[in-house]
Amino acid sequence: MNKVTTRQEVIDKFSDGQTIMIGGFLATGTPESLVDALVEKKVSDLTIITNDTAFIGKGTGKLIVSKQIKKAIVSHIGTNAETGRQMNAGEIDIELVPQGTLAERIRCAGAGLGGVLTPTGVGTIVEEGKEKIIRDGKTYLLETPLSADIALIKAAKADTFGNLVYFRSARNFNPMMAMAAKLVIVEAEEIVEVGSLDPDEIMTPGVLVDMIIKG
Amino acid sequence: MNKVTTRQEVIDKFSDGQTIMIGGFLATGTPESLVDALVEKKVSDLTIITNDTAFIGKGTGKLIVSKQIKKAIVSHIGTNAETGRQMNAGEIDIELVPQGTLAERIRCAGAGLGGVLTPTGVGTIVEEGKEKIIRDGKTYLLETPLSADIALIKAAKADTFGNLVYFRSARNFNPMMAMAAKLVIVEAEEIVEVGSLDPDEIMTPGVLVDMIIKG
Amino acid sequence: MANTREIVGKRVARLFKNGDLVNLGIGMPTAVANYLPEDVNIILHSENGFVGLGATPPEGQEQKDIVNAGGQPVTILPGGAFFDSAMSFAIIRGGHLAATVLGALQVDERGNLANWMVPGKMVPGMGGAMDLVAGARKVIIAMEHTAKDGSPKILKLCNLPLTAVQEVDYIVTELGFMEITAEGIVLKELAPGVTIEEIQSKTEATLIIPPNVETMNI
Amino acid sequence: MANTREIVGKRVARLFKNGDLVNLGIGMPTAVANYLPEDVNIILHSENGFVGLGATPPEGQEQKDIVNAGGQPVTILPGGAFFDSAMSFAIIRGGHLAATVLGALQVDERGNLANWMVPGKMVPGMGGAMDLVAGARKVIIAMEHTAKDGSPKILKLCNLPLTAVQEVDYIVTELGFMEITAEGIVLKELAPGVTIEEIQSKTEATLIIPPNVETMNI
Repeated sequence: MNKVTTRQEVIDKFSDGQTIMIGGFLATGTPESLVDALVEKKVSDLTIITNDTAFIGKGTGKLIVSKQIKKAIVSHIGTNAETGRQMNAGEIDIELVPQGTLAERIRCAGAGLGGVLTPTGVGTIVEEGKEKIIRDGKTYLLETPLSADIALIKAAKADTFGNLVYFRSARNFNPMMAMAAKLVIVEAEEIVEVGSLDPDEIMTPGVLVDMIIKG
Repeated sequence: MNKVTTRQEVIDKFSDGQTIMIGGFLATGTPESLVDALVEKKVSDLTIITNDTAFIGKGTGKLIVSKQIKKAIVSHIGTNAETGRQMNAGEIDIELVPQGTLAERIRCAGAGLGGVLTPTGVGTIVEEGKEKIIRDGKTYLLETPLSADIALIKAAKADTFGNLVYFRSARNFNPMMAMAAKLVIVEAEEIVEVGSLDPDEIMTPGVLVDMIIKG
Repeated sequence: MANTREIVGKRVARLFKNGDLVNLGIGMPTAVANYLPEDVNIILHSENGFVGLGATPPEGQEQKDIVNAGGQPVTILPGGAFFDSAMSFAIIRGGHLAATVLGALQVDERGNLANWMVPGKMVPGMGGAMDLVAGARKVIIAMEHTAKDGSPKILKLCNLPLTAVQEVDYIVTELGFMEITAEGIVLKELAPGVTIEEIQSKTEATLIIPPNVETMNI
Repeated sequence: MANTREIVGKRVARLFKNGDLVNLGIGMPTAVANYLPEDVNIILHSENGFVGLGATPPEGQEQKDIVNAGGQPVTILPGGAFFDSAMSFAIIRGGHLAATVLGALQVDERGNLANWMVPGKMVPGMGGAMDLVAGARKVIIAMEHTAKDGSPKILKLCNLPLTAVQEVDYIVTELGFMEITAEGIVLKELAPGVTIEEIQSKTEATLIIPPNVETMNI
């Protein structure tokens, strides 16, 4: 099973109103070619789930500038002034999620868990509307899964079956997102033959991946 | 910081009544030398948290035969007839936990989570005494963290700071347990210098590890 | 005539499509891998922490750290990957398995399954079975139609401790291929030479018999 | 006289013991790394996914995929390790960090912290701050004692949206070193040349003054 495909095949999967997870942390580990493909297709009313809105002109920030985002579920928007402007103008809906909670909520969806109890955010506005559960005298928030239609993943290496290796701090949210979406599309810096990766070095098993392009 | 130590230093850490996590799956990935050290010290009334009780004379099964275990929290005891005998004779307390739930409960402790919601075990005797939470029409059990005084970990390679690499299916529960105990003791097949492992190949960061012996 | 293992193995194998990720339980389910159609490659998941489970290695080539969930030496195929138990069960519970194939002590017309203990007799523990049955997209029971003493295993209601509630999708035995629906157990196919009367007589639950019960193509 | 960054950096640095795993926030907290005693090596955690954060690389030697949580090029020291965001925050929340050092907009005598938004003005998001403050074994606030307009930042009760409730352990400013206890904020040390009257006048909360307020050794 060779999952390497064309940019056009990928673009055909995008449509208005989708929920899309995008890997990366301030654009490090973000699949820039796949983001460019979203911009090119001009799909609108997207919900994105991603750590941050990066920078104007870089990473997920490009989608903010192009006004394709209806809602962003993120931990941080401070590095992209346009996100703040759109939020204050009521043009975009921003759901701020503590970064560790964001990682766990995505992991829950990928792992078939109905939620996790975290101490993070107790007593802050993050707890609004959430169930609080006290265990052994400690208060936790029940945080629920985040899943997506599509996950856009950046890998350093992919074999043609979709086994992935990430490099350095470009790993970040990519492994969790690769488990939490119906369709998982990978942009790999290098594509290698099946069997050339050691089975212990693989960070995301190919069974989770649907499509691969060279990035 | 060189964490490589002697077998005697390790043995000095064991005492009666401790809760001890032991890596491995039917003895694959179980630190046999560390288990032998527990047997040698003759500590008693231990609670062990481990996937299974392996075999008579192998892996965690040795601790069953030596009658050092008061309680075992495990997913499976079918391969060790002595465990079943002790359970039926009321000599040992066995808490059976579904394997995926066992992994998540250990992970919760290591990750500072107060629990997870899992669909596993709903409608079975596993749900007895547990809170049930319904989300989006699906029923989940609230499963709570499992932590330990000591975790006994088996690695293929460790550097002297405690960065670990596991080999093949010997990984299993070791990475989660290395996060969930107050004292983490590693038995490594090979000990290498700091800096000789690539920072991407490390599966358990040395910051989580306290002591290392050559196994 | 084909034996039970062959009949069950061949019929289960035809439930898969190319590329499916599947977990096969110990015993008869494992045999399914021997009967896959030539154009169908499935990928096997092993709950102790890998995908790409391969055949038993030749004697002398076993590696101590490459074993299946029963602890037996196996191999890993090119494209396979190892991971920890949390990831292994994230794959199971997260709906990433196309199917799990397991044996059963009892299965009932509601899709309930009992396969992990007999109180007072055998309490091996559930291992990964409860997660597999709760998490896989399809749950397929592959077993002998009746217990060794001839008593039915396909019941109106299980009376042994359950592994999961209403999760079973298909039952395949040496007598037939059945699908569990909201209405009950539908007999879809009969093994060659088996009559509706025979399979019903060995089944406690009342089978739903559609007009066109086909003969199993094995 | 030493500047604020040096005073705060030196005093915070003395809170660590050899081998501590520490996360340093952006800005003044980052400067702490420059003032560690010679016999104390701490290991820095970077919430984007690694431990063993090293110095800024020489110009031209930056690697695009080795950056800190602010997106700036850094290095990784021998013995460091990369991991994903779930692991990064498991380390944070799981109590594996000896300390986190962060700045504050406001901190109060109950140990509440506000450092992530000013409604209607600045809403950058909490990033990893809420997890860090909830999870680290010690929470150390390193900041200028007052806001730019001279108004106090150490309050009886924070009025900005909180980052966490009752999690702050220490406050270090250019005026002094304070510990937050169940009774309130205890003034432990004064910076050289600073009087009790001066620090209290710039603090809204009433400081608890023990008999022996030492002079900060910097």
